[in-house]
Amino acid sequence: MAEAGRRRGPTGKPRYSILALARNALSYHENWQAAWRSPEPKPSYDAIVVGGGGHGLATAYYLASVHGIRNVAVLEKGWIGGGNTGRNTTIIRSNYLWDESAAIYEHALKLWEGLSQELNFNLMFSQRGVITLAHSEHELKEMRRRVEAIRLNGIDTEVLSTADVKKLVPIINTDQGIRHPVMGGFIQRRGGTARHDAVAWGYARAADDLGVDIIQNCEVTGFLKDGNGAIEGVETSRGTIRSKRIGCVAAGHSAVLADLAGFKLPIQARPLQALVSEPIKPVIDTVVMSNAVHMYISQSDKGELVLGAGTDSYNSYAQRGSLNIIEHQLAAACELYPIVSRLRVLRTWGGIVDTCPDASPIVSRTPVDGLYFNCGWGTGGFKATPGSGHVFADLMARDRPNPVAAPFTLERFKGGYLIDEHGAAGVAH
Amino acid sequence: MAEPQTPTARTPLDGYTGPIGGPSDAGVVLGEVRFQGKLNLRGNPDDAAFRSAVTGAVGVEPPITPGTVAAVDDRAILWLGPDEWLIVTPTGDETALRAALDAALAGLRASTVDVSDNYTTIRIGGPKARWVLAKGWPVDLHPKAFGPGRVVQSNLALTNVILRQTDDAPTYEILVRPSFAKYLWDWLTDASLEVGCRIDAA
Amino acid sequence: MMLIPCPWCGPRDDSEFAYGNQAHIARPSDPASTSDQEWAEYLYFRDNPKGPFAERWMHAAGCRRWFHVVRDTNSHVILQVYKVGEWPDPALGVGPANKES
Amino acid sequence: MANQSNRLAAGGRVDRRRPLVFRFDGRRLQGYAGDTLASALLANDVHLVGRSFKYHRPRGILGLGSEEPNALIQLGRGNRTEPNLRATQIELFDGLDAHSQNRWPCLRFDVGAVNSAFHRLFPAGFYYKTFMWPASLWSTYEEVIRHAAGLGRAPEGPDPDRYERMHAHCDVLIAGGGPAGLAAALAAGRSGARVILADEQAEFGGSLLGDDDVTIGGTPAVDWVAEVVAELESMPEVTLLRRATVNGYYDHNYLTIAERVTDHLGVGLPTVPRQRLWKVRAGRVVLATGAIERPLVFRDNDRPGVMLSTAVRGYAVRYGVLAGRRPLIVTGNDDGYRTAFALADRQARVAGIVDLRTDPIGPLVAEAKNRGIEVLAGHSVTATHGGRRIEAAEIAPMTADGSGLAGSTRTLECDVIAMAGGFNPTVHLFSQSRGKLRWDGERAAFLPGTSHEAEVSVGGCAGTSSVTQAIKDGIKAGLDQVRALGHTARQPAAPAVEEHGQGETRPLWLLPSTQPVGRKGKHFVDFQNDVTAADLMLATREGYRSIEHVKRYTTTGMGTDQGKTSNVNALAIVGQSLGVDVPAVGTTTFRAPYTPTTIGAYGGRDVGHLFAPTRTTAMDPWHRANGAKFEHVGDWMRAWYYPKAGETFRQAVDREVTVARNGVALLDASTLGKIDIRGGDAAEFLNRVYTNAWAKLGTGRCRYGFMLKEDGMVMDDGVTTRLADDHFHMTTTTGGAARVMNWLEEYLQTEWPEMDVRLTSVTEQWAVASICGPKCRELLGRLCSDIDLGNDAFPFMAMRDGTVAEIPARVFRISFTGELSFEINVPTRYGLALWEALMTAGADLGITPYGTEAMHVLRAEKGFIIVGQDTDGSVTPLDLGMDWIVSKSKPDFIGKRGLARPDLHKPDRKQLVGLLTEDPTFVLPEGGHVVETVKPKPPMAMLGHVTSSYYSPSAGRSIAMALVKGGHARKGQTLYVPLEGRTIPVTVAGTVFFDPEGSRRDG
Ligand SMILES: Cc1cc2nc3c(=O)[nH]c(=O)nc-3n(C[C@H](O)[C@H](O)[C@H](O)COP(=O)(O)OP(=O)(O)OC[C@H]3O[C@@H](n4cnc5c(N)ncnc54)[C@H](O)[C@@H]3O)c2cc1C
Ligand SMILES: NC(=O)c1ccc[n+]([C@@H]2O[C@H](COP(=O)([O-])OP(=O)(O)OC[C@H]3O[C@@H](n4cnc5c(N)ncnc54)[C@H](O)[C@@H]3O)[C@@H](O)[C@H]2O)c1
Ligand SMILES: Cc1cc2nc3c(=O)[nH]c(=O)nc-3n(C[C@H](O)[C@H](O)[C@H](O)COP(=O)(O)O)c2cc1C
Ligand SMILES: [Zn+2]
Repeated sequence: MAEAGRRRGPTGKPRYSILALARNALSYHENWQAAWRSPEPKPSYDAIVVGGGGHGLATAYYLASVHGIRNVAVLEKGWIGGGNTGRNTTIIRSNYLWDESAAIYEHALKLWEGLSQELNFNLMFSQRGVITLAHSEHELKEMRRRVEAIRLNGIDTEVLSTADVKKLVPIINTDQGIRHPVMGGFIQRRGGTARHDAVAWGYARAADDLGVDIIQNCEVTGFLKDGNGAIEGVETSRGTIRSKRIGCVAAGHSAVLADLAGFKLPIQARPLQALVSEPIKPVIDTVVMSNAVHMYISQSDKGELVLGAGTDSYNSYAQRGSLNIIEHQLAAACELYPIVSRLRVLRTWGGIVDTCPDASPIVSRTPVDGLYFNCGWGTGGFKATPGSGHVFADLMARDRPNPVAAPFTLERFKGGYLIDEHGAAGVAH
Repeated sequence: MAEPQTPTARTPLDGYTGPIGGPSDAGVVLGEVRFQGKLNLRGNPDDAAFRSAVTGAVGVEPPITPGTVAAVDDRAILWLGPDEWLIVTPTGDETALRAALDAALAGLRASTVDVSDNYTTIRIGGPKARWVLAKGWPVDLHPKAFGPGRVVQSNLALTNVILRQTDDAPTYEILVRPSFAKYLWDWLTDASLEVGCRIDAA
Repeated sequence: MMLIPCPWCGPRDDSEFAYGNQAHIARPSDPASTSDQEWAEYLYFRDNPKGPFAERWMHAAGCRRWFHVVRDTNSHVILQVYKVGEWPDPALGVGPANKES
Repeated sequence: MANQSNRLAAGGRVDRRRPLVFRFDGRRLQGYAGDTLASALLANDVHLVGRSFKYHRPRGILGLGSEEPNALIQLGRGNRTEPNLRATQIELFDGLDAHSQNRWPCLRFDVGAVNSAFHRLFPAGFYYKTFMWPASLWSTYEEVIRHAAGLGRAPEGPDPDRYERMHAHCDVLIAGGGPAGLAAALAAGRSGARVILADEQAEFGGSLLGDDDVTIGGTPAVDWVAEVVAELESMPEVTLLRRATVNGYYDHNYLTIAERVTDHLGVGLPTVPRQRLWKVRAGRVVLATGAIERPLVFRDNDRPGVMLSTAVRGYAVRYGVLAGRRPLIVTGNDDGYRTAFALADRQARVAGIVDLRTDPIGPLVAEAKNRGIEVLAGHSVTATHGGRRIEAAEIAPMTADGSGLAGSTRTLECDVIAMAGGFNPTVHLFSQSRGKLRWDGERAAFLPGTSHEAEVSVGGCAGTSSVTQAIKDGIKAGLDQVRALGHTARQPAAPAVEEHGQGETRPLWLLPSTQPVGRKGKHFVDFQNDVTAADLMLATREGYRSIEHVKRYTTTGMGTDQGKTSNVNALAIVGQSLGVDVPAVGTTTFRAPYTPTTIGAYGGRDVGHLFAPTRTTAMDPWHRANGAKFEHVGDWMRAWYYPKAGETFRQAVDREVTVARNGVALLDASTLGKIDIRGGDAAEFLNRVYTNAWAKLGTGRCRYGFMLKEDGMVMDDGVTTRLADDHFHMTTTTGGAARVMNWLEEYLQTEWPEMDVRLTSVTEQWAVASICGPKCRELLGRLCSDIDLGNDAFPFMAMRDGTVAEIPARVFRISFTGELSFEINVPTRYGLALWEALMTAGADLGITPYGTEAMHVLRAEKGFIIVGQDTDGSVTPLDLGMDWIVSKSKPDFIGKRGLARPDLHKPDRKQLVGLLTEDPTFVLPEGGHVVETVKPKPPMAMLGHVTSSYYSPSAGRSIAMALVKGGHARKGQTLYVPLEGRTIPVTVAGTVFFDPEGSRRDG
């Protein structure tokens, strides 16, 4: 990170800038290089990252940039960023309840600040603030608990009155007579959004620049173990690839991979749906989340309202959910933001999220030596992308938990020390 | 039907439904059925002793086909689950009926609970009743799929109810928990706006 | 919106049901003799296959009975529905076959 | 007012007797009933209707219906305004007020058009490459980007209109009412099956409405349509939905239909929904959604006046509007010829037919020659001219493979270009249902392949290009589907159809020009998002090779039209650029909704007072009438406190607490969960679900119990009473009622089905008034003569049946306040009567109702916990210091094994303690955190947080409970609660603040 803004890769790709744009305009943009290569997989690597989402690509990038491990492959069964990285509502914040969570998400948020420059890719990281609303006396009390914890953890937070909320979000319904009136809220001003696809692409380009092979359309279908049961490599749809250090960062497919590796995870794959409206001129300048009215909203730079809510209740790998979730979410949208009912839903979709019993992630060694898992980020891991990649690379490089990641071991399920973020995750994100 | 007099018994919709009346060509007719005796019945339908005990005490054989109602005169038994029924009987009758049932069921793995006040009943009828219900009711009520003598439990709008068709008009009786009754009433009158609604003494 | 056939009430929208996750996980008969690891597995660790899955559902808005469904988690196709105490069709290859228990 | 200069003297389906006046950008114009805004604008020779998203290029109307990418309109004003409506779908009404979008200050002179001048700086994805330095300026850049982006404007205030939802069930749902859909509906409907036929247009007929060269049964096709519709209308089991877009296809044949009920009237009706979302569960589905014509990708193909061929023809035939008098046809199939003839028949002078095919043959080609229309075979359009309207096209002959030019260019003047690039079957719904598409090389189109649902596609959406075939296939599908459901049906005779064939299509994805793509001019692929062929090529060059990457990098297909006209062209161009064929590129994912659908329609009536149920108790009318303030507890409205005139919250609560301790006070406790438990194993069941022992509880006695989850964490608590040997009455927390009931049922049904236990929820069977305070026995005595209320006869933790105020009652002597207290349960119908009787009988005793806040204070004074407030799912009974409630001797209960896990016994766990502030008047905020060492500023290590905190009138000071790491061992320690601006020292204490000996509960 110290070298922010320097391209330091062996491939020496030209940097992006307005000048580069102008220069390339003269040659009709015919001379841009590929942001990342599409190499054939080598027979073996020093490390393999399974899963080309934001977390996996970040892991590879930090393995190369922080730990100097550059002979790394990222294996992606489809196209990079095509998992949850490409389908999330992009909310970024670090105002979590428990110390352990606050530490890891704040670690990530600090990395976000400056990441566009470090990666030389505009991630459109927009610190427009994330507001969480309270709609009852009970929620006000819960909020106070969270706000105090966040503040004492040294993370920025500010309590908002109903009037403050109205000032920041003029389209919100602050009528106190409604079923779930806005009774206040709190804001993390450093929170916000980022352009999700760019995160995958930016990390991919920077990792590629450091020599990492990004291999798409390469599905891991099995694991190779040596006589002692330690990891030796993977079987893939593109053949066998060997490595003694493998990290799985497959989000919704983590359980499938664990199954291939011969153990179970405390993970369930659930559909989480989201949707966007047609683009309109700016009407909402922050991200607003609400538990009681169960939905959250922001507006992308392109103008769509981006809305989400909770998961469907059943296990699924189908990247789609049931309509009733959308109905409730949009009724909630009309209730809180009455102007939106005439606006139109443009597109709905679903992702598969890996949910843990305590709504906290797993960044851990596994029963198989040399095999590491980073998963369980569930409905809220986009915000963690840089931090997660950073600590996971550290774990993979040194085979001992990074202090920030240490609480998030698989062991906690045995001992019972869970980090129950259900309350703080609420509608998640 | 005699209403309990002293002290004052009230239904959840007392004073809430507005005055009786409305357009004669209204698409739906709504009203609250004041006080019915209701007993929750549990037991094993495969046990002949249980069936005959119930039949003896109630005068109605408990239906074993899911979603059906068996009725004789003013007593009806509604299927609620494979080992659960709701007995509906005129108000005031429930205490004696329950005593009779408990006696008949003694020694069996079966029991009754008085739930007369755990639900109130909203009646909806009229040519557009099905149209109005469909706005919040996911189950098919088309005559090919449903009819008099049938009962079904599901969610009506945001409440959980037991719905029973009583005649071909069609008329439906909706059993709803008292705390949700005002919400459901509001919902029904709102959903009826389009077709017109008359309030009836049920 | 899936259509889930309740073994008693017939096919109904999935919004009427509560989900109960993997089927045929028996509570250990003698919890005291389980190890911490075994108890953790009972508490938290469930199969999560992509494909046919024997799972539990409860008809929450209807008859309130728990029952079992074999459902393909990838296609949402429902392959079998059966009652508590019954077992999945061995041909579906989803966990415990019909056995004494 | 303009004079509809482009309106033909006769013809079309508009009602010339009903002229309508409307406004476009303030200009008053006239059209007719039956027009769309688009046809009316074209009738008035208005082609320039908008500016493009990125470059602000002038744009006109491209299509005829929902596929339109360009003509996006802001309709209406104020709270009823709507952005981004397609002019091609807005039905004209009197007084319609439309505005163009994405331009400032006005459509003709748009400042944003400077973007066009700098267009070369804005290739696909340019923003990822810039605006990074200096980092601090990004938020400024972003502000500018945000304001430049977005299309129309949101309404200014709350929506005055209604939206509804509607469930429906049918045997067969048919999407699309063109010839295929109508035929299917007829065949299915005649069997008596329940059929729903939905079409997104105002009229059924589909493509037949826009063609006048097709006859069915010897008469114009529209007559056949009218006959079929009339017959369908006469069938009681057939539902015809017009203006109804089948917009979503979900699992197990669940589909949604967005019906626009009153939009075309231009006014909202107070009782009728503006729009209605149908949610249909269909036995079978027939998709008959037709096909969408493909534009052609040539240089500057976006000028106003460049339109789809079927659209130009449709405006002429269906609306009697000649979009231009000098049309140029550019076609890859015979369909373009039909347009040429339809226009020529209406006094247009066709500038020529540019046919992409090298050697077109067939009757239509011959007819063109007969009519004297020049056919320019094997030609490409190499450029276009014009500003706000197309004026001319340059054309040149192509090499045989279509990749380059083979001759010099020539200029043709024209005022409209009709593009006939071939057809893309509308497979959107099929794909949404997870059917697999297959590429048909001959038709150069994606067709429905393998179905996933019980569904079939027919007609244009299945690749059929003839009406004859569409009707035949429709009939077959209708029959097959109802027969599959067990209906008997007879086959209707297929009528004789006369029509033109479509000939062969030459798919030429990118027309060659005089310069390489990207060098000069722009070859638009996605008109709405301003994505050009050069952008697509740039993306692949930069490594964005997956079509999903191309989509996201260039935004092609991501506009409000979701690429209905552009997607296949984009795939093909990407394929060319990567050197692979179209199926290897694949498609992006089709998602609901098919066309954008209002948020209001999805939300329906679950808004305002119907947003969520509010549950109320039997006594609620009294609380309301007596000025109670309420708080929401779950779905319940509970009386929070009862202020007297002039009282503050604190004064009211202090008063209520004081009366409860010194006189008699009354609480509405009806919301507590109640479960009737029956059966021979009931006691054993309680033994398993509670932590303490239940077997020996005597009949008529009550016991407090804790329920844990299997992980050992506190889940719920409550008092349960033995009514008989095999009969218990359980209470749960208000919020936990449903959860506990389901939890217990689950264990019974799935773990212990052999147990003889039956549960019935009786929460609402009973209304509960809880009286407390030293005078409450006296009060109860006045109303109850059949229970001996003496301490010996009716001890603490006992229950008696009796009569209170002439009401049959169950009276429990339990106390959540530490005072003498009775909980009187009566059937709900008498709840209010009981309450009134107590208030009357207690008047001279000073009876005072108290709300939930005073209840909280009273219980906290005694150190009683509230699950969910003093616990949060991570707290064990041991953490609460309540080891006494956890049986050591029972071999098992739910949570016992979980509780034995090592981490749950660590000494540094958060444990419940009391906190006393130095300043007895200072009430700590709940949620405040406790630290051992105060630092000048955060971060500082936290020990835990304050869970409950009140001013206690009984103790005469503030009291608090907190979960504190290792708290039980810290009694007497001074800790700190750092608040914003000040730090409060506190002493760790026990959790009982009043009457520690428990001397008051017997009165
Ligand atoms: C609708 C929705 C909204 C969300 N909103 C937010 C939000 O607002 N804020 C927030 O912080 N988080 C949010 N999340 C969560 C967030 O998206 C995820 O936690 C995060 O993106 C996970 O990143 P990842 O890189 O681990 O996973 P992914 O991006 O899913 O990457 C995992 C990759 O692994 C690949 N893979 C899987 N199996 C294999 C295999 N066998 N071989 C090779 N590759 C494989 C997949 O194809 C995939 O590309 C949301 C999620 C969804 C679905
Ligand atoms: N596939 C081709 O190559 C092709 C090309 C040109 C014309 N056609 C013509 O198409 C006709 C085939 O008839 P057809 O009935 O299949 O198509 P059609 O175009 O006549 O009718 C389709 C109808 O479906 C409606 N529709 C589309 N999507 C909808 C949705 N999601 N919800 C509700 N309505 C929707 C449209 O409004 C239209 O009325 C023939 O006349 C044929 O000549 C086909
Ligand atoms: C923040 C965000 C904004 C989006 N905006 C748009 C949009 O403007 N137009 C669009 O078509 N899709 C938009 N999408 C949705 C994607 O097209 C797509 O549905 C999503 O990435 C999931 O992929 P899938 O639908 O291909 O499975 C957006 C997605 C996200 C996460
Ligand atoms: Zn059922």
